[in-house]
Amino acid sequence: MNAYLTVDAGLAARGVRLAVGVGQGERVAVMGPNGAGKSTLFGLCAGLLRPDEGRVALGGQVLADASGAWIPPHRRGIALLAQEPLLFPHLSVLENVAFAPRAAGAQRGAARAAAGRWLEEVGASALADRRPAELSGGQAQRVAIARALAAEPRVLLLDEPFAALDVDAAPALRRLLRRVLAGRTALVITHEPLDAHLLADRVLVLEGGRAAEDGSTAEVLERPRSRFAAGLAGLNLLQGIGPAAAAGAGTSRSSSAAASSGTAAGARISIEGLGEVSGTVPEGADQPAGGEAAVAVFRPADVSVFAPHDAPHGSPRNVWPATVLELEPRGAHVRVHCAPGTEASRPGVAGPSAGEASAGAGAAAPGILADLTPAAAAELDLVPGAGVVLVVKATAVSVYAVG
Amino acid sequence: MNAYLTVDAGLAARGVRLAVGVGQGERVAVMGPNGAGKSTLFGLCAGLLRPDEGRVALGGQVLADASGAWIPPHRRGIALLAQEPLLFPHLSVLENVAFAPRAAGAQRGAARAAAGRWLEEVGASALADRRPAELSGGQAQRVAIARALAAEPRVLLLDEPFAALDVDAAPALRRLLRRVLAGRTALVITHEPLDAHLLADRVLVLEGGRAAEDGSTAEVLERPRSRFAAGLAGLNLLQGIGPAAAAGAGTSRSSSAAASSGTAAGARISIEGLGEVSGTVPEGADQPAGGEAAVAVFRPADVSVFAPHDAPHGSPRNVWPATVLELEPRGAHVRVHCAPGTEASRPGVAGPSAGEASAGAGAAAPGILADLTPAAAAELDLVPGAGVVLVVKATAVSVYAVG
Amino acid sequence: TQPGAHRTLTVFAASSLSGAFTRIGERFEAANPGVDVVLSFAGSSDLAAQITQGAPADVFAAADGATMERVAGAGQALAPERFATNSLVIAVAPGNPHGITGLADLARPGLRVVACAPQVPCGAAAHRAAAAARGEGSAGGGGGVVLHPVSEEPNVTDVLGKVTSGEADAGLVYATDVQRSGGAAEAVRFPEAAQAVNAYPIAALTGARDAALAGEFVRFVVGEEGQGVLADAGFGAP
Amino acid sequence: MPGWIWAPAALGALFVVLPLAGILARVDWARFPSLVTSDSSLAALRLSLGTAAASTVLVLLLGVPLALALARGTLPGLRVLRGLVLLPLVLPPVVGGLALLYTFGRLGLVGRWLDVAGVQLAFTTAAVVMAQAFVSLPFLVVSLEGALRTAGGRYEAVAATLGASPTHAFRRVTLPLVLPGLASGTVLAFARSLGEFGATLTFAGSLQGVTRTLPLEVYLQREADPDAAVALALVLVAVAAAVVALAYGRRAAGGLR
Amino acid sequence: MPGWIWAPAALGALFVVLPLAGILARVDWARFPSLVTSDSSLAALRLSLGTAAASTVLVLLLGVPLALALARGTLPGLRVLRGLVLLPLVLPPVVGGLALLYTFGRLGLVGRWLDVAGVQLAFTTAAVVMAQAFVSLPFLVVSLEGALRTAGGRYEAVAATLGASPTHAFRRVTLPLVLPGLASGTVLAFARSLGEFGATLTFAGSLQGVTRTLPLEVYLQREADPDAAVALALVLVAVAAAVVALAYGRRAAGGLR
Ligand SMILES: Nc1ncnc2c1ncn2[C@@H]1O[C@H](COP(=O)(O)OP(=O)(O)OP(=O)(O)O)[C@@H](O)[C@H]1O
Ligand SMILES: Nc1ncnc2c1ncn2[C@@H]1O[C@H](COP(=O)(O)OP(=O)(O)OP(=O)(O)O)[C@@H](O)[C@H]1O
Ligand code: MOO
Ligand SMILES: [Mg+2]
Ligand SMILES: [Mg+2]
Repeated sequence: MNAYLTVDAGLAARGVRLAVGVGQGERVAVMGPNGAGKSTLFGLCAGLLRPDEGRVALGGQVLADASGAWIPPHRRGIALLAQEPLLFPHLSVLENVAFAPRAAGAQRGAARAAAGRWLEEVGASALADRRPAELSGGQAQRVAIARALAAEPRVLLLDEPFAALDVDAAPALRRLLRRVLAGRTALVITHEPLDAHLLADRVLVLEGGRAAEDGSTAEVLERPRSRFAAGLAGLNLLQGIGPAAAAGAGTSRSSSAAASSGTAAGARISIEGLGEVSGTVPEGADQPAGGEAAVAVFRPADVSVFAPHDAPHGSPRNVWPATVLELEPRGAHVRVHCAPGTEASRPGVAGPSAGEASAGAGAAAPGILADLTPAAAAELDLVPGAGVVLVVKATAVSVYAVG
Repeated sequence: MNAYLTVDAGLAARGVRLAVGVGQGERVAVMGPNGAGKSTLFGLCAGLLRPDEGRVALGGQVLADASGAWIPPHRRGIALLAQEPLLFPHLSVLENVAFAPRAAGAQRGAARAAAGRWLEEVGASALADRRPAELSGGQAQRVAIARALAAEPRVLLLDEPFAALDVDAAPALRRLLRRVLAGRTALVITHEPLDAHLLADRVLVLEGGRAAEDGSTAEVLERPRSRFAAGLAGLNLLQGIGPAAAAGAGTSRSSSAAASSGTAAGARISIEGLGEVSGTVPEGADQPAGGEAAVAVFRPADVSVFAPHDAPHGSPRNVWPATVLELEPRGAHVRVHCAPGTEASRPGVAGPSAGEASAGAGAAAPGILADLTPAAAAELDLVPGAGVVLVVKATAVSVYAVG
Repeated sequence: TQPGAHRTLTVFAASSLSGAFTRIGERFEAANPGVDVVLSFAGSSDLAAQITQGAPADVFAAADGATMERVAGAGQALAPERFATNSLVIAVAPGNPHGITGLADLARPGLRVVACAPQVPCGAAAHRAAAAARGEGSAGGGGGVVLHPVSEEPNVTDVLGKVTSGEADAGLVYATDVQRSGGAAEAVRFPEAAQAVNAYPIAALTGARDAALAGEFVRFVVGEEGQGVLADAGFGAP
Repeated sequence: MPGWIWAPAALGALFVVLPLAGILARVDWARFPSLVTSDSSLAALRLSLGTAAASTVLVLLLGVPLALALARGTLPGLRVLRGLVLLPLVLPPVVGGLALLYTFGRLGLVGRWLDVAGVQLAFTTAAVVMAQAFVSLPFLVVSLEGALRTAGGRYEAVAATLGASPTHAFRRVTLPLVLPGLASGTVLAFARSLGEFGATLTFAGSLQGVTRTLPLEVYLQREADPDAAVALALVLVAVAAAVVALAYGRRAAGGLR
Repeated sequence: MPGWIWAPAALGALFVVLPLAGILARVDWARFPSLVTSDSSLAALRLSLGTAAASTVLVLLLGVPLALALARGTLPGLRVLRGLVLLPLVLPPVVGGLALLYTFGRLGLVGRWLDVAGVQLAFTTAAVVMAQAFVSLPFLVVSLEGALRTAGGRYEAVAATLGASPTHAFRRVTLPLVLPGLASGTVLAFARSLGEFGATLTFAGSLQGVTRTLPLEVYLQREADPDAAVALALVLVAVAAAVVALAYGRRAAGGLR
């Protein structure tokens, strides 16, 4: 692997075992449910945790390995912005930001000047003389970002940098980070797909201490292969298998050449509980192969909801009876959580939909989301438990192999 | 005021002075930029801060006033879930949750049983025997929520309960909170309009230590009167004044009867830098009055973007030349940040748009957001600095008085 | 006092008396069945302070007259009697490696000498002895001994400690102290010591719970048996 | 931690450990068993352990509330009080004993009233406990107050909003949180009580089995029989070491959970 | 804080404050000025302040690294060492002095080599400083180690990822963070040095202006003139109170920022 930063290491005590490579100047968004091992990955890189298996390397130099090789944190050139701001409580805001330049040997005056510039960049100049205890949570995080940036590190690790920022302040910092991260090697832990889009070239999804998905941001968020990634991108994802007899232009994985011709190829996959689902194979994706894992992905806005008695019929549409689980107002629209099947056919449907069941995303029950206008929802008289019919045009459904 | 919880108090040291009433069983979302005084409001209610002006009362009983009246926190029946989980580090997760029942006098066994139930409700039963130090940030916050719920308080204060939760775990907790908050008196600090919709009947927006907006969730988020609230709801908001000669059906505030007839009345307001803006007065809102403050509100999705040379003309449309500041990918669409006016007429436009300028939302420069498909954006060859023409149909613009 | 009744006698004695009085106590108990002698040893002035503050003592045996006078002056001691004397010797390491034969040798340069501070009884005695060596206290009298101790200890025990630990080459202590050191130090006697004999007074206290018993103990100490024990311990006759 | 720290740290450790070795080197091992099992030695050991335990309990009863009041109270005079409470640390113990005598002795400030009530403290085992408590109280207060300040009031605030009365929060939150500080303060106080000499001698006297604790026995023996004194001192060190090891061992284990 | 805490807290405060009042009540105020300004008193005061300051510096130089090593180090023997370092607390000072004598004295373990090298410690002011440092070192180490443990390594970890070498992080982060613990440890050590008596007398002797510190002067005066002793003890208390007040005053102000 000719990656710049290589983590091929594990920490048995936390049930984490990862193999990840990051190229120089590449920015990676690290996503995944709570406890997936995101912070552990950062600890291994920064030198706050020692791997008990495998090794961590940067620019060809082994930083740590299980046999005892060890470069201490301060000589790694890897700055870590932790979930909590952890500003030094005894230093003023300006001195906090000047800390890294000072540590790097800058004179007091030069370090303070540099700190002043970084504070200005994060819009916190007015706070320069305050003590960390006098800052609100958001202000503190903003200063912590400036402090990490001031270290001008080889690799920058940001652990949920926006967690404590309000909707109003976050965009400005996103823009700042976008500017300063350009050309830098950086990893950003985030739960926000927007950050992945804006700040990263690549998305790494961790689940249960393992890398579950890894690819370009567009790929992972636009053509997710896991429910977790689909959930991040705000998409429905149904897992199934390719048809016994392929219905599309090709019959095997190698047929992706057909898809790349520019004409979307039609395909069907079969999904437990829903039967066959029709869709198109997006450009660059693999045609579902018979009997192999495939997914159907579509936007909630492309799902139409009808009362059971007047659902439209006829190809090329997917028509599924379903039960409403919950209505979730979302600004200008209402998101309807549905479980495929009718109430009668699914006794015991009480509430779980994607993500409810437990801490892990893997255990999520299959569910379909539909976005309606509030007016439409009111007209259909939707309430949890109501039976509906969901209709999705085949042209709105992407199907592809994920084997 | 016949409110259940009344805060009419100030804390000069933090520049906070609030007058807020909450009815029994009412759920209020508290929103506002960092440092607005949200946590300070909670501290005053919970009894962690003493007001130096005014008083705080609950159910007719004065909890605290500036002259020294004081009910200590533990006899207020007001539970506070802080931004940080602050789980007791020496107790197991189960014992943490059992803390409040024990404090209320329950037997050990009964308290543990209750704690077990609450843990189950938040989906954290598996963590019961762990120590707080062994939890990830998200897991800890989930347990903290269970612990606050287990106190079964008269008023529940939740300070950013979802701040540390991932997208996958948050919905389940939102649903839980929604269920348990129903019928309770609760205040929730959040930066997420979704939480306001789901968990609150009312939204209170704080800015600079003062209540800036206060109304039903629908009202505040669908007909915002401030840029901050509009930003929360994902809407554009332009501030202007009613026309010298009213163009609509009525000429004064009392004419809102005309609007309530069900037919949306047309109206124009004048906005500095944009001239006259046409729109309709939504049901229940006030007709803009001549010379008085009014706003124009519209969805970014309703803004069409054209190259300068081929913009459509003709009523009833608003047509504004503008300069692109930034492109922000957002899942399925691209959000374009624009500043009205052309590059030539606005020298020095460097990057600021809503929210960038500084910590406060009030200082935001006027900007217009437009949502496009990635394809449309690519076709228009939009880059920061490009000149464009923005077009919004009058029927998509709500105008109303905010005097 | 009924025979056979259990009686307790509390005796406060200067710490230099601890060996001798422990034995005297045992003998007194043997001679008076049913009597329990409890001994408290400390520096004389500690004991005096304790007694004037109301300590429940029956008998006080001090190492010098001044402390006894403090107790008597407070009206708490009945007719103090001298019961022993103690004279100064030069304590040196076993085998006398520096060959010290008299007080004059202590002025030798390079020799590390310790003594008691002049404020305490043994220091006062040392001063008297040194003055005697210079010629009966006459100022500037023909060149006798001027001591330059490297340390002036507040307690004779500390003087002896410096000698037995080897820190000091010689120290001025009481004969009984060397005797009790069990061979850790050796005594060099010198004639001027006769000018600085220290007298030990004993008295029954007015606060005694059993005045008769206290008086009996005092008589026992000054009596034949007590004097015998004291002589064995190296004390001189009163 | 910078690596060079080890050099001065080792020097510091040597400075403490070497003198202990110095004592060990002087012990007359042949006579050791008989020296330390003599009647008077055993009586002194028993008395020392009993009084040190009692004074530690007294110190906990008075010191924990005092530390809490100093750390959390807001009365104006507290800063002066905090200074005063430290003073027994600086007083030579003999002066401390005199102070106790002038106060609780039969003729003392308080003692004269106690005497009227028929209570006599000086020269009883109770006096030993008081002397030990007087010198060890500051140890507990200082350790605990520091722990209370660092633990901060945030967890107590959370407990209050969960409905815990101050007493409940104190027992279930504050005390467990400062347990390391409390444990080390208790060990220090016990150790200091065990080694207390000057104040005991002055205030309580030196009566075998009643007030003559191990350090007093060592002092007494030192004149007559230095070997015995050294042997007894070693016993004192060993008992102290055992207590310290026990307390620290448990604390370290607690810290791992 | 529960309200009932004030009752035992007040009792605890009284227990310490009353004996101090007991001393005050005994001072002969008419003679006080002449008693405390005598040559010997002033010499003792000067010597005490000088040696206590010097021993505090020595304790800082040795104790700070030692506390750091104990709090952050991971060597297997550290737990034993932690216990050993506490031992001087439990030793009666006279025994501590003996231990120093057996180690650094002319015939001691280390002293015999020093003697060969021409270095003699006994009866010098340096010996006073050593005796004071020996008894006060544990005070600093215990306070500081506690503070280091509660401060935890999280800020040091952040400093490291910002490129700070362990030494830089130690100076700029660790030390400032534990400043309250360091300050109170330093005050304790200074106060303990100021009050040190038994070890000084045993190891260093008692010569005016060279080794006779204020506590030794008090002890000596007590034999001859108890009034003078009480007056001097009061001076000792006043000096200690001033130091403690100064240190605590600054600390409280620092805590407010
Ligand atoms: N200090 C710790 N000691 C032991 N186990 C830990 C510790 N911190 C986390 N863990 C465990 O290690 C696993 C990975 O945790 P990690 O903190 O890396 O997750 P994360 O992805 O960062 O989660 P979050 O989104 O909640 O921050 C989890 O099972 C967690 O319970
Ligand atoms: N402990 C404190 N001492 C002094 N001032 C404080 C303290 N905490 C907050 N402030 C100040 O009080 C004001 C209100 O802060 P508050 O914490 O209530 O804001 P907030 O709305 O909760 O912000 P955030 O969203 O960042 O949590 C801010 O100006 C802040 O700087
Ligand atoms: O016996 Mo004394 O009073 O210590 O010299
Ligand atoms: Mg994490
Ligand atoms: Mg807040």
